[in-house]
Amino acid sequence: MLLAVTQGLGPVFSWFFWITFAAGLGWLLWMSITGREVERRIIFLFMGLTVSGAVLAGIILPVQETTVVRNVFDTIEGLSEGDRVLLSLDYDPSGAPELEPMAKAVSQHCFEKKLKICYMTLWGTGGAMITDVIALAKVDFPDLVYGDDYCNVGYRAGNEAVLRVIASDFRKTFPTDVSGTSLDSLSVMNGILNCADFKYIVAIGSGRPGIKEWVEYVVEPSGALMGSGAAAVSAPQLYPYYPQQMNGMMGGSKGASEYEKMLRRVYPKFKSSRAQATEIMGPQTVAHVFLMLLIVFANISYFLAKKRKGASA
Amino acid sequence: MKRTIPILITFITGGIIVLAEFIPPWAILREHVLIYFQIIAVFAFFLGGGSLLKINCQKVVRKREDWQFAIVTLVGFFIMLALGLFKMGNPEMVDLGFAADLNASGSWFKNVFDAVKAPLSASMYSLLAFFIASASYRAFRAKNSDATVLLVSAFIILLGQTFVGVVSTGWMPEWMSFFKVENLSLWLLAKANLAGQRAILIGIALGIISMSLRVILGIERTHLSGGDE
Amino acid sequence: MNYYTEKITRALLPANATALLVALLLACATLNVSAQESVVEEDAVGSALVAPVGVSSVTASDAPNDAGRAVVVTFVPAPVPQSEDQALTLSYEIHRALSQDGPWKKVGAMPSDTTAIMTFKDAGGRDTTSSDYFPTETDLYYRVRSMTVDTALFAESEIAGPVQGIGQWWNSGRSPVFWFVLFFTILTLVFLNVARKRGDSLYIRPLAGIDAVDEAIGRATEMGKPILYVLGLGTASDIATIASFTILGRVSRKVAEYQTDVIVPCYDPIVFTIAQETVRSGYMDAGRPDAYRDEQVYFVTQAQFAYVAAVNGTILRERPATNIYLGKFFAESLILAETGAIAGSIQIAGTDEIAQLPFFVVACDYTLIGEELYAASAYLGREPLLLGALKAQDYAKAVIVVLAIIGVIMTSMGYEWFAEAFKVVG
Amino acid sequence: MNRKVLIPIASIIVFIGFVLLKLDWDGADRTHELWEALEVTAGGFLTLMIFSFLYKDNAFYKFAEHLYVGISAAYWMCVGFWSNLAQQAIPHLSQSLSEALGQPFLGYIWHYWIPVALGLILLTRLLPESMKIGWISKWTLAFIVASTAGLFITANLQANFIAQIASTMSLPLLPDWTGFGDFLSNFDLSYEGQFVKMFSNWVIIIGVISGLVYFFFSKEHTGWFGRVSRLGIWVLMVTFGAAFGYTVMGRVSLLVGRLTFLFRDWAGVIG
Repeated sequence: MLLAVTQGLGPVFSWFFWITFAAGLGWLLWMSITGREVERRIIFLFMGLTVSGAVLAGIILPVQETTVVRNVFDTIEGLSEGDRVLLSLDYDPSGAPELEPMAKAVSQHCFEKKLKICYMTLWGTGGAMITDVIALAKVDFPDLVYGDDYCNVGYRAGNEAVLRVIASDFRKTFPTDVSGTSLDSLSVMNGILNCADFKYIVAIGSGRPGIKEWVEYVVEPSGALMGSGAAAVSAPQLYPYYPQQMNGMMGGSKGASEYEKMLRRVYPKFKSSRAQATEIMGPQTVAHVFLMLLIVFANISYFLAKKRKGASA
Repeated sequence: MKRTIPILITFITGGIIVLAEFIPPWAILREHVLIYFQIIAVFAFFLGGGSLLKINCQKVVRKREDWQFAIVTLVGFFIMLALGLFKMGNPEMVDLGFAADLNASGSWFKNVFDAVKAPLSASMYSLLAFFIASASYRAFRAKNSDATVLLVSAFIILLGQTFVGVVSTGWMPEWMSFFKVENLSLWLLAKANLAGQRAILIGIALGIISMSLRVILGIERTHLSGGDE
Repeated sequence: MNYYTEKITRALLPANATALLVALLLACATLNVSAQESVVEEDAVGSALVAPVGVSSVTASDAPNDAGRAVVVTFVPAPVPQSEDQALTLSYEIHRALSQDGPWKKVGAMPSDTTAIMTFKDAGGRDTTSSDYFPTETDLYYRVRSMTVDTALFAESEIAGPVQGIGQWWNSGRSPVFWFVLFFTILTLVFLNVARKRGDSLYIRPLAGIDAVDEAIGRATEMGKPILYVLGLGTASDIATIASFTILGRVSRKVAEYQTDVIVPCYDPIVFTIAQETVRSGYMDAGRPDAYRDEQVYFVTQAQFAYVAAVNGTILRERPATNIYLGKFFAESLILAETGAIAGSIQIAGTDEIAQLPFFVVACDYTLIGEELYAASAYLGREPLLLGALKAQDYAKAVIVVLAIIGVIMTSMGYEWFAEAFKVVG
Repeated sequence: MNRKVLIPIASIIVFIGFVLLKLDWDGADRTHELWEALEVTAGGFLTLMIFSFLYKDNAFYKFAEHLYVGISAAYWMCVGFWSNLAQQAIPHLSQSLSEALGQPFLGYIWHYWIPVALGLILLTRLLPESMKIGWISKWTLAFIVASTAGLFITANLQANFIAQIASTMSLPLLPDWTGFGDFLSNFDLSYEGQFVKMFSNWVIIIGVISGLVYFFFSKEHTGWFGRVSRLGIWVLMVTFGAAFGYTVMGRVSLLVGRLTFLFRDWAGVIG
């Protein structure tokens, strides 16, 4: 595994890096055992070095597929040509490393299946994210036609209020698309009166308003079918809604990398496309190992201190 | 009058929205109210921008601490406002005029967003990774039974995401695959976590319903206090 | 097609083209499309296929629980053609008319499927000028056309109707929600009355975090250091913030009694004015309005991380004896709690943002979990109003615990209708 | 010259230097290339400025943060103006204005003046407090609070209360039960096995109930009630542990994303 770091920086440097790093860890362990305080900036430095080292090494690890992600994939796989899908990108640049790969993979999948996508967002910053995702999807599908293959209705302020209105009347909130074209003249939106008219809704979001609000204000009142892509922070609290209120969920970069894997398994043509989430998983694993070490060290230190206290008392 | 009108507004608006859920012909009323809400939401942004302007101008004029940085804020604010309101450098302007997509790729508004706002907000959030490391080292200790349960559960989830965990329990035969770390962590998330989340969710939902009910009935008026009365 | 025509139109016209001209050109574009279709029709004349068998048992009925702008059409698809010269049905078009003789208007299409009874919901809006206008309380007739590859070759079904889209005054699918709203409202009102009569004698279990508040104020007095109260990032309409105001009022009264300081940095301008008023009246209630200074409650900024940096600065400079974080918190929760721990303050936190609770639990001394935050305001204030509401919440919880147990047993015994009764439709 | 002047000037020079390094005039579209170089360089610089906060609060961090605050506020105002005012309100209020903004006129609706009026009322908060008209903004506040409260009631009741009980109820205590003998002979601990399925359902049902018992406020937590509530706390702690572990993943992803940007796009160390 460590040898993988030879890529990019040269073997001498990487060996030097990892040996120094291991020595540092040893020092940290010693500090913990002897019960001395470690300043938090040193911990920060360790964290930075760990992740930097792993990023530079470009470690790629296999991911395991799970049912909760596969449900989203299978639903899209089961739709037929021309079906309409609503893709809501409710995040900002800070959530993009986790969520953009999902949005990209779902878009690629839909366009490959010749489904029509309507993009929208509940976040002011989402407009820029939509532009980015469409640009990414167009790399593989340069012939997409605006209005026939996809459309972008953009952003509306109002959080829950937006959702509650589009659940019963889409055009009331979005009479036109992002550049003032009436939805009646876009074939993507033909016959779409409310959210339930979309065959599938995929909400990709990192906070509030996000997936929870989609369930509360769209799925419940309109009975629409929804899947989601959640930032890792909010994924655990969405489990009560699965599978009754949303039929699948991609959680964090792990979920995104699973989706990327499924997409490449079924459609090998995407193997050449960059799998952004899978790239994240390697360094992430290394960081997890480091954090587990920290927790172990901290508890060793805690128990030794308790023992010493017990002995002196 | 200063007190009754807000309470009347609260009662009527809230009443319409709740009852419209059960009376289909009222749905149109609810939709209008919610569209109003959406339009007012924008004025809240203006209020935010206006407050920022006011405070920073005061800071500069009175030469308070860090007033130089207030100038940075003001310059950033006005540049972005000009780029956005006039859709400067927007390539779609040629075809569509002011109807062009504000975030069209290549527009200056989007470019500044990509160059300044995007890296700043992404970097700020990634600072949290460092703080998580420090919290794990400093606070994550098995002080009592509750803390121990929390610690073990977090540890299994972390372990389940790594090759270390997968390798260490890879030897287990199929009949006890429940104890494989990756399955265990999945189970913790999808079952045990679900139970706790659902309990919290139901509790919070009840609290919110109760408070909202009191707000609409005019029993709870905290939000209407403050300012000059 | 339409899009391109439109693009050209917009390029040709000055930037702010009038809507009328766009509409005109769109109409031309539509004509263009139909012209192309007719070409296909001519091509197909020579084919030897026969029309397929039409669908049968077409019914049309008013859609339930709506405002009368929808009709549900069902039909049984024809079996797969037996002879080779019969054309294959590819899709069904649903047509609607105001009389049996037409004119017919296409209102939708469905891909062919021979397996089941097919259902189509014809719904529309109330806007008479819109293309999806749906006339309510008017006789409507429906028919289904089975379409083949060849647009000229199709089969009509019999006509169903007349049917009217009628608005219902009650959404029966939502009845469970209504009964719960009613039940809960009555419960709340009843317990408000009980609480008013019995005063503050209603029992509320102690909340460790809130008991610690009084202790913390005492400690701050001894140390001669202030108390930091953070209301979080919520707006004035967030329930957690509203609950936090009540607690802030109580804390500031206590603080004024003990003659220490409370610092309240605010994130939202509206929350800021309310907080100011709350603290001021807290000092007033304690009989020390003179001790209140405007600098105690201040507006920082409405940017998450700038706000955190400022509060962090305050924590490290002032080293408050106690930090109280109650309200809505997001990603900043961890940074605040970490910094406070380093400054050696006692920390009491509470939020209903579930994702942030783990950080508070790990890094703070006391944490109010979700609903406990709302309960805390009742526990502290001991106002009959809040106590009554809390009691009502408890009863609602008791009811669902009992219902859940009954439901689980019923499901296990195979009576799934019980759990089904709680499903809300539409 | 003192440090206050020297450092900003030096920083600007270094910044321009980096932009020039990144710049590569080979295509025809020079504006685009300039923007690209600026974007990557500014992104790298600002990221490092923010990271400097980890060492301590400093002038670079403050610069980045203040810039962020200004840009953000203006960003929201522009986005809000073009999306909700220009596309939603104005097309129902004024034909000439909506045409000037490039939006189709959608028909005059008089009562759309109500939200505009309420919005303007909200802005009176910007006026100095001495003018004593802040009270009028409470009308708007009342409207906002009431509409969210109204939405909260039914949405929470339906999605987070009734639906949650219904989901819990639909879990059978004995899934795929075919008899005690079958259960014993097929007994194993595999992840897909019957026992684990049954165990999971029990955990969820007992977990939800005991968690709810913990949230009972008007009964003393002693005796059996106390023991159930104790179990409830443990369930909550498992939940928090899981959430903590998952959040770590999320935060690290963001850091990886940022570092990938620094190494790949900015420094060009990796391909």
